[in-house]
Amino acid sequence: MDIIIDVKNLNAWYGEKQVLYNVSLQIPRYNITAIIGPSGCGKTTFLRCLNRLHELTPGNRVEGEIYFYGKNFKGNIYDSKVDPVEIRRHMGMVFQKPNPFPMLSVYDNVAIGLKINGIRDKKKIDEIVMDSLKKAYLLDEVKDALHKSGASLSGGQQQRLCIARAIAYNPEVILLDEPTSALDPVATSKIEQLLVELKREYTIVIVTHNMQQAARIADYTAFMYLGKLIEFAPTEELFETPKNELTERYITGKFG
Amino acid sequence: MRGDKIFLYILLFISALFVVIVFLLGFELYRGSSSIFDIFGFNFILSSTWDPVRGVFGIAPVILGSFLTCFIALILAIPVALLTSYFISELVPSRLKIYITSLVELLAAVPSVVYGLWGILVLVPFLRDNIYVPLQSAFYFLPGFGGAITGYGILTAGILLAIMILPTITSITKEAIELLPASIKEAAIALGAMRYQSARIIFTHIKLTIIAAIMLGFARAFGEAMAVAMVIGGSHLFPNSIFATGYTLPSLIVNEFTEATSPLHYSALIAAGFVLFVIALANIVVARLIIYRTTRFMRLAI
Amino acid sequence: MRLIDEGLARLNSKIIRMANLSRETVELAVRAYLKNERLTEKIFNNSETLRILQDEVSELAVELIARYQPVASDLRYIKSCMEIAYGFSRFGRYAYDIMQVLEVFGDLSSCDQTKIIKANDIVHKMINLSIEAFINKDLAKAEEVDKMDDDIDDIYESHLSNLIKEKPQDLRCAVSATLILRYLERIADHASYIAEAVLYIVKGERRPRK
Amino acid sequence: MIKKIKLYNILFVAICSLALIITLVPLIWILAEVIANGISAISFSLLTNLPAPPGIPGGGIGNYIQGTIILSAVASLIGFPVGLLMGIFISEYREHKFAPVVRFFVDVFAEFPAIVIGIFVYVIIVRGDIFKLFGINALCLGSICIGPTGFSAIAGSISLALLMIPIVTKSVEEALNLVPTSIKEAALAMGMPRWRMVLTISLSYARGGLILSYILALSRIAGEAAPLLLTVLGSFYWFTSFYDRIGALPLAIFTYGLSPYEDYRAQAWAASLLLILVVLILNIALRILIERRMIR
Repeated sequence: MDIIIDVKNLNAWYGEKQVLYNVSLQIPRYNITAIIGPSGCGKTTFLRCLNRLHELTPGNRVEGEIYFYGKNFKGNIYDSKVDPVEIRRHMGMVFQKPNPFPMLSVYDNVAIGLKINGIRDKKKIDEIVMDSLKKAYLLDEVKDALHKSGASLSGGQQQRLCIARAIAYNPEVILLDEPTSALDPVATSKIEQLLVELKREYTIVIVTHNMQQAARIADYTAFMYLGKLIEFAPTEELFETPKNELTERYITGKFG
Repeated sequence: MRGDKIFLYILLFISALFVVIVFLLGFELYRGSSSIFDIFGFNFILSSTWDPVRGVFGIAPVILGSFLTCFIALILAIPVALLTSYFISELVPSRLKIYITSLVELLAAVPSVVYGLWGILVLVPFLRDNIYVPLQSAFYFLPGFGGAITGYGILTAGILLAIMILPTITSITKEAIELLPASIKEAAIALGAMRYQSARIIFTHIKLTIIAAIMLGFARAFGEAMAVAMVIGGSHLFPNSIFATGYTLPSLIVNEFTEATSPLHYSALIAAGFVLFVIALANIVVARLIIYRTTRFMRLAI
Repeated sequence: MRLIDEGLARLNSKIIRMANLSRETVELAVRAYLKNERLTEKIFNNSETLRILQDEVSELAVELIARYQPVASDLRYIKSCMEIAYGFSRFGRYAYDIMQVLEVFGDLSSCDQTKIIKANDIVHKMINLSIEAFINKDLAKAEEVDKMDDDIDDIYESHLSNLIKEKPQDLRCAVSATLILRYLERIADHASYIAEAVLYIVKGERRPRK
Repeated sequence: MIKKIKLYNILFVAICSLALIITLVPLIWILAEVIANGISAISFSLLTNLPAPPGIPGGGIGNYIQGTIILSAVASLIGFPVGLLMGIFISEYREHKFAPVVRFFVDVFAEFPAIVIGIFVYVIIVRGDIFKLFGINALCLGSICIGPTGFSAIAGSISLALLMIPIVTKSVEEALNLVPTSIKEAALAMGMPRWRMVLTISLSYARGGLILSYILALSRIAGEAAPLLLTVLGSFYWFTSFYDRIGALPLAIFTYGLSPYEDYRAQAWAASLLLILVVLILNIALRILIERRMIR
């Protein structure tokens, strides 16, 4: 198995409260890996550790190692010599609530990631923006509204804009934090299709509270509970024959 | 990484510079007035002689004048401000609220020299002819109602200051009432409290904030220079009647600064400024600490 | 109590009804052979009922899948119920086939019945064990069923090789016995599939097919 | 009994309304006087001419208008960036241990009497005690020397800038606090360094609030007279240099208001009208912007 992210003994704290306990996990390249679990199980924290976003909130702390085997970076992203800003450029992130920059146009929302990566050539920017919008299945819907505010789109369009924004600067991994929880079923299914399409070029890690979603799109699924990784397996295996009693009880809804 | 550090250092540098300037302000005011304190010591505060020609300086009547005007201003402003704030936050329909609030805020936005100009050209003659003269002819036999009536004076300054600090006290109190959890207001009404009773319950709940608002109002009145300078008349004597002219610390500085005759005279004015600074600072710091405490408490309560 | 549990309970009661009916039907068919009773109509009706029940189980299973997207043990249970229901409906079918043999060959009570009685004892046990294994999710009983399947296979195979070696005197008895043994062997196979399904429900494992 | 309580209630509401009326009467009175007296005095020549001695017609307040514009502009150039940076510090870096300290100092400094700040600037800049503190008379960098400025436009601008800083800081802080975390995280997650996130994303998201904070501070300093009296003293002439005295509308109102001459008083009303108009227009513009949600 071709591993792109190798998490080793990850512990994380939220202030004084420990939220991740010794999580070890290997994320395969060009696959969709879903992380499921009840709310508060640490799945979002785990995701935010992958691009070193968790530590940004004052008081938060992370221990452990995450090896990232990218094209331009190989090594432990928690090494003290590593600049977290650089790591984040290898990974795109899409959040629970669509959060396009409302003060920027649709076009600039996508272009801004290129600018921070030092791309100045107008023609090249234009090309990449259009390409990203197309990849995000959005171009047809917004090609007449490229210069309207990013906030003027519908919820589903906004989320696809966020995906376009995340893939524009060509990251290797896309992290998604419950990207469809604020969307209706039609918008949700569009995004799911999109993700399955995108895994040909990107490695996708998605946190979802919707198990069916994980079952539909993920190649591998991890179940977390109370800050621990309980089970990690190919999706069909996890959903048909889970090895762990907790997983079984959670996914069949026999919890609590 | 490096950019972040540089940026933070710039912010820290500017902020630290600001803090240093605040300290420098206190220090320089003290240094600028040190020659006065070297010569007169506490007599500067306790003595009532102010004679720039002979080089003798004492500001006891000025300090008294400052406190008197502020006292008058607070006596007049507090009840009006409290009732207004209650009226705005509880009785006015929400559609009108924004307009009335804007009007009250506009009152705070009028420059103080404009208050002064209105004071000297409108309020002074108005008070003299319509209030002071009838008042004196009715009570001329009582002590404190004698003396010449010019319309200028401590009472007029107090009235003008009352108008000027109304919006300060009103808006802080209003905010506190609005921050008060609905549960408390509803509890009062559920108890069957009538308007004036619920107002009392509300005011007891925010009494600390009201004290802070009053202190801030006091600080503002105490430091107000231009408007007071224009209507107080200017006198270094202890007031002998309610119509007497006088000085407050800021108005003394404003009136004499441009005409100061000697370095010592300047120092005396700076020293007056230092006294003003110390009193105002104490007030502001205490009021601020109260507001920090109460707003944190309020936010927690919600 | 989850919403799906009510559906699973309905599924379970249908399966149990099928289990009892199919066992009864097989017993009737064997009795008819041994005692030469004419029970064709009854067995035919039972077999039809079983087929209808199997359809109902399939429909209910698909409905539950569509409605609740079951996973893990729920999913395995529903999937297995469909297989098990098929097995029980096959029991009914083979019982009917045994009746058909009687219809064609007439009274067979004078033939040598020892082999069939022996095989029937085992099949009878297997059916009971597989039903119990399913109801109680009892892996030990399921394991037993699997072993007994080999015994039935042995009986059937030895019967066939005997048939070739020593020419039978009574062709009617020999052919009918072969057919009936064959049907019993099929029933045993399905009983062992049912036992296997129990293993899958409980552990998610499949035993490699022989 | 119930009747009595009802009566109290009505009485109380009546007293409350009366209080509001008492609060608003001075405002209306002042506005009425300023508008009535100001409009009758205002004319084109008044707005463009230099002052003339009392009794001589044709005198104007042009240099005061010019002075107020120059002082406010220079004060903004110094005060707004500083206030902005400090606002960024106490909002975006609120977890920094120094941030609450700065916030406290800003809160306290915002309430300082303006006259105190005037004295301070007089002492350190006009009189140049800051240089004496270091034992020098002037700070020279090559051929450019900065020494005690005397009463001057630059000293006045600095005092106004000092007044401006806490107002800007507080309202910038408030504006930046309204920037959603999700927006900031989106920027950080795409690999933006924090400083760049602050300068591009936060500031542009809060740009309405920033305009608001500037307008608020500007309308406050435009009418301030006390510190100017101690730092620029006023002038009857057009602006010449930053190291010279300069006129200003609030100063003109003060000196003219105290003068016994009718035409000077009329000019003071006209100057007041101008100031009030500026303040009013800025305030109304703000409210409209807020209402139209152009400012978040």
